[in-house]
Amino acid sequence: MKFGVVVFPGSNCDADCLHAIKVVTGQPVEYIWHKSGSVDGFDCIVLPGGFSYGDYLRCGAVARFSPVMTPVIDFAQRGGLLLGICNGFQILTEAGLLPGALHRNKNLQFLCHDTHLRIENNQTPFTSLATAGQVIRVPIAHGEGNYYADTATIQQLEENKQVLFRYCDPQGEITPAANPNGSVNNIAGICNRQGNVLGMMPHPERCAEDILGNTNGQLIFQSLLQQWQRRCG
Amino acid sequence: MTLEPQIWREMGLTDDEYERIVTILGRQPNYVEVGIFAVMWSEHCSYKTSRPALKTLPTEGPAILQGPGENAGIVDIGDGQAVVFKIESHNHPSAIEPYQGAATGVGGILRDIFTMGARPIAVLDSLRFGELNSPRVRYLFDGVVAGISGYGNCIGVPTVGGEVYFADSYEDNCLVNVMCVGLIDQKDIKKGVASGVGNPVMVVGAKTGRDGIHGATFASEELSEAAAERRPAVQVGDPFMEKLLLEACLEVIKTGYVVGIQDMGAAGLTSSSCEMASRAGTGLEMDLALVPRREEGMTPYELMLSESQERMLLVVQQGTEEKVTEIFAKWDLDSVVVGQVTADGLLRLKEGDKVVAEIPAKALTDEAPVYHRPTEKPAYLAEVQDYPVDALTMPDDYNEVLLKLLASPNIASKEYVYQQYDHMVGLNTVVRPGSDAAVLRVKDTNKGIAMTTDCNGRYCYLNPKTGAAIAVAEAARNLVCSGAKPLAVTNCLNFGNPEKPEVMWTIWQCVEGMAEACRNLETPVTGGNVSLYNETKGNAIYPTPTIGMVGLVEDLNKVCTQGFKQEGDVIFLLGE
Amino acid sequence: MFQAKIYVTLRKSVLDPQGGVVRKSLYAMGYQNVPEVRIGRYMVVDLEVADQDAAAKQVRDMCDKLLVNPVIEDYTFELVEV
Amino acid sequence: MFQAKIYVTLRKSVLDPQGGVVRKSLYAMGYQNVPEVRIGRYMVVDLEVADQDAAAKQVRDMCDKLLVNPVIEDYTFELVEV
Ligand SMILES: Nc1ncnc2c1ncn2[C@@H]1O[C@H](COP(=O)(O)OP(=O)(O)O)[C@@H](O)[C@H]1O
Repeated sequence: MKFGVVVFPGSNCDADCLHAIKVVTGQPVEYIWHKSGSVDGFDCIVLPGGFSYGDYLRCGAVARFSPVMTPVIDFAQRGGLLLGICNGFQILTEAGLLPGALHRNKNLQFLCHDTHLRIENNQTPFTSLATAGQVIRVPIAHGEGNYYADTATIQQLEENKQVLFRYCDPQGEITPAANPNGSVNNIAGICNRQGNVLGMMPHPERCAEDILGNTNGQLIFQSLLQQWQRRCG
Repeated sequence: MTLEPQIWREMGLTDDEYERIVTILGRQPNYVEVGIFAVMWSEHCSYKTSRPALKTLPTEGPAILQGPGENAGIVDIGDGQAVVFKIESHNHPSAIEPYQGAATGVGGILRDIFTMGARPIAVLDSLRFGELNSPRVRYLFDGVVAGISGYGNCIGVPTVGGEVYFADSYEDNCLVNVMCVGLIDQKDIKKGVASGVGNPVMVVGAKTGRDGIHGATFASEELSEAAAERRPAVQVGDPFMEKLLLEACLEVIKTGYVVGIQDMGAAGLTSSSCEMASRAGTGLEMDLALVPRREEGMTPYELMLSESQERMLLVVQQGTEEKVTEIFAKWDLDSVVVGQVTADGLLRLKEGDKVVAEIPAKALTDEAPVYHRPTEKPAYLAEVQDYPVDALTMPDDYNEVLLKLLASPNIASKEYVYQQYDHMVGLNTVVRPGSDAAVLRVKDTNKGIAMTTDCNGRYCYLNPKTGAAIAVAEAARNLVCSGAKPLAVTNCLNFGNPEKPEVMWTIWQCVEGMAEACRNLETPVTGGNVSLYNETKGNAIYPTPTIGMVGLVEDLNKVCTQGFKQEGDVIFLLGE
Repeated sequence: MFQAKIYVTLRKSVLDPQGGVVRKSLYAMGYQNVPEVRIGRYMVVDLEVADQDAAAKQVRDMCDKLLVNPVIEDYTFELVEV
Repeated sequence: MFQAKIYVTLRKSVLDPQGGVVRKSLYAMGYQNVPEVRIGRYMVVDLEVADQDAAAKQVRDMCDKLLVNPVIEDYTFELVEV
C-alpha cells in the first residue's frame, strides 16, 4: 500500500505524517509536491496539518486552489482513500469534499492539548479496528477547529453516520466541557457519504509511538492498512 | 558638506563618537554613512557597554564547537551531530506592539539558528510582566503570548518551555526573551562569513520595506514619549514567508554552494553585510538599486537601515547563482545578486554607478567604541539585605498561606500559556511543558536534548551576584532532574540604564555570578544577547540575567518527569 | 482602474465569538448601550479593468471562489473608479 | 439606535502578508490584473444612543481605546440610523 503526503507551502506536519505512517504501517510513503499534476500510484493520500499559505485569509482557502488539488479531488471522487488532518480537514471543507466549515475556537485561542475522542462509527476504512464507542486519547493543536454546518447538513451527517469522532470526557460522555472549541455536536471528525474521505481536527500522527507516551493514533493508520490488505489481498 | 550635529545626535551618536568616525574615514561622513555608524555603534549591535563584562565569561569546553561571536552557539552531542542554540530579547518592540513584537522576536531567533544550517526543533520563551491586575499588563501579556503562539505555531517549531513572572518592576518594561534550539549534522555547519573575493552576494526572502528603520537605535534608549515619536513603522512578522525561507535555506545549504549566510536582524542589510565581511577580513560591494523593495522611492539610507523581517544575506560560490536562484524559486522566494566580495576590506554601497557610502567593514564591528562605565554599589542593597527576616511573624494558618501561594500567578500552573503553543509539532517532544525541563528526542538515536530557561529577577535584585549564580544552578537542576547532563549556556542580560553606575554595578555582579556558576558546573557560555535601557521614568527593571541551558540525555529510557507516579513510592528530600 | 471594497460578515446563523468578546469588553469599559458587535473582514482589491460591469463580474467571481466562504460568510462590495 | 460600520486597514508602510498571499493566489487563478490586495477588518457595532453626534463620539472613543491598534492600523467609520 503506497501512501502520499501532500506538501503545501507552509504545511508543517508533513514530515510528522510521513514519519508516523512509516513507523506504524511499514509501508512505502512519499511526499507529493503541491505543484504536482498527478497523484497516480498512490493508494492513500494524506493532507497534513500545519499552516498552508500561513492560513492567511481563511485556513485552507488558498491551498484548495493548489494545482495538486485537481488530481486529489479526482482521486477522492473515484473512491481513493483521503485523510485530512487539522489543516487538511480545513482544506477538505474548503474544497467541498466535506460539508461545513471550521471557524475560530470559541475562546479565540489556539489550543494544544490532549483530547478524548469517542469513535462513533467503526464501519469505515479509517476506524475498522476500533470497537464501537471506543474512547481514544489524541492531541489537538488548532486555532480554528470549531466545526459548523447548518442544521440540515448536521442532521444528514448524523443520519448517515458520517460523524466518526466526537470530543468526549475520558469515560466517553459527550459533554460541553469536553468540547474544546465549540464544534456543533462535539464533532471532531467526519467522513463523506461514501466513507473514503475523512477530515479530523485531532492529530493521530502525534500519538503513534511509545516514546511520545501514547499510541492511540496508530489505530487509524493500522485500520487503513488492514482494510486495504483485505480489499487487495 | 558637513552635517548638523542635530542629525547624528538624533541617531544616537555622541559628539565624541562622531569625531571618531571622522578620524576613521579621514573625512566627513555623509548622511548614509552616519546612519550606518549609528546603528552599528548602538548598544544593541555593538555591545559597547557590556563587552568588557562579557569577556569574563567562560566560553570554552570540550563539547563547545562554536562559542560567542557567530549567529548562535554550537555544542557537540556525539555521532557527528550538534545542537545550535541561542536566546535573544525583543523587549522594546513588544512593549510597543506586543503581538508583533513577540512574533518578530520568535522569527528573528529562528533565523539565527537556521542560518547556521540547523533545523530549529524547539523554542522557549522567558517572559516578565507587571502585576496582572493592571489592564495594560493584561493587554501586553495576552498580546505577547498570542504573538509567540501565532508565529511559532504557524512556522511549525514547537514552543516547549519557558517561564512567566509577574512583578511591579516590569510594569513599563516587559521582557520577552526567546530561545531557539536547533539540530545539525556537524558537516553542514555554516557561518556568517563573506569569503572568497569575487563571490556573489545575494539578498533572499522578503522584499525590503520602510519598516523598523532605526529599530536597533530605538532598542538602545529608554522608552519615552519622545522616543515614541521617533518610532519606526512597526515590523509585522510573516511566519509563512519564514517557513518557506527556512526550508529553502536548509535546502540550499545542503548543496554546498553557500560560502556564508546571515540573517538580516537588527540593522538589517547593514549589520549582516559588514559583519560577514569583517569576520572574513574581506570587503563587500553592493548595488542597492538591485535590492527588491516593497515600496517606491526608497533611499539608500532606508534600504540599509530597514528591519523588514524574513530576509537573508548569502555569499555563494561564483557560478552557482543560478542554481541557488532555482532553489529559492521552487519555494516561491525572491533571490537577487546585489554585489560581490572584494579584497579591500571596505563596505562599498552604490546606487547604480554612484557610490553612496564607503566604510571599512571592521570600523563598524571590531572597532566600535567600548565603554568602561563607572560602577557603584546601589544604596538600596544595604537596606534590603539588612531586612530583619527574623522579626517576621509566623502565620496562624499554614493551609491558608499555602493556598494563597499556589494561587499567585508566579507559582500557579502556566498551562494557560503553554496550551496556546503548539508544543508537539515535529514529533520529538518527549517531556512536554509542565515539568522541570522539556526533553526532545533525537530521531533515529536513543539520545535526547533537554532544555530550560531560568532566572529569578527578585533574587538578582536582592543579591545580583548570588541571584545570577542561582539562575544558572536552577537551570542545571532542571536539566538534571529530567535525566540530562547540562552541556552549555546561552544568556540574555536584561538591565536598566547602564549609564547609571548602580545599574552598571549590578551588570558586573550578575556576570560575575553567572561566570562563577558556569565554571563550577562546567557549562560554558556560547553566546547570548544584551538588552539594556529597560527603564522608564527612572524605574529600572530587576536585574534579569536569563539563563538558557541545554543538556544531553544519553538514554531516552531514563528520562524523568516531575510528578509523583505511584501510591507507595518513597519520597526523598535531597540537599541541605 | 477600479478599486473594490469588499465587506465580509459572518452569516447571521453563525455564532461570532470574537464579536461577543468585544461586546463584553466594551461593556466593561462602560459602553452598556452596545447590544451587538459583529466582526468581519474588509478587503480592498485593485483591478486593472476598463469598465465597471467587467469589474463587478470579476469581483463577484473572486468572492465566490476564493475570498468568501459561503458556508459561514456573506459579502457585499462597492466599486470606485480610481 | 445607530449602527456604526467601522473599516480598519493596516497603515501604509506596514507589511500585509495576507494581502500579498491573496494577490498571488488570485494571480495564479488567472486574475493577472490585480496589482494590490489589502486585508483589514470590518466591524458592525450597534449603539443605543439618541443622536448622531453622541454616537460618533462614542465610536471614535471605542476605536481609539479598544477596537483599533493605532500602532499599525488606521480606521474610518460610517453611521446609519436604524
Ligand atoms: N512562557 C512559557 N512558555 C512555555 N512553557 C512555559 C512558560 N512558562 C512556564 N512554562 C512551563 O511550565 C512549567 C513550569 O514553569 P515554572 O513555573 O517556571 O517552573 P519552575 O519554577 O519549576 O521552573 C515548565 O515546564 C515551563 O517550561
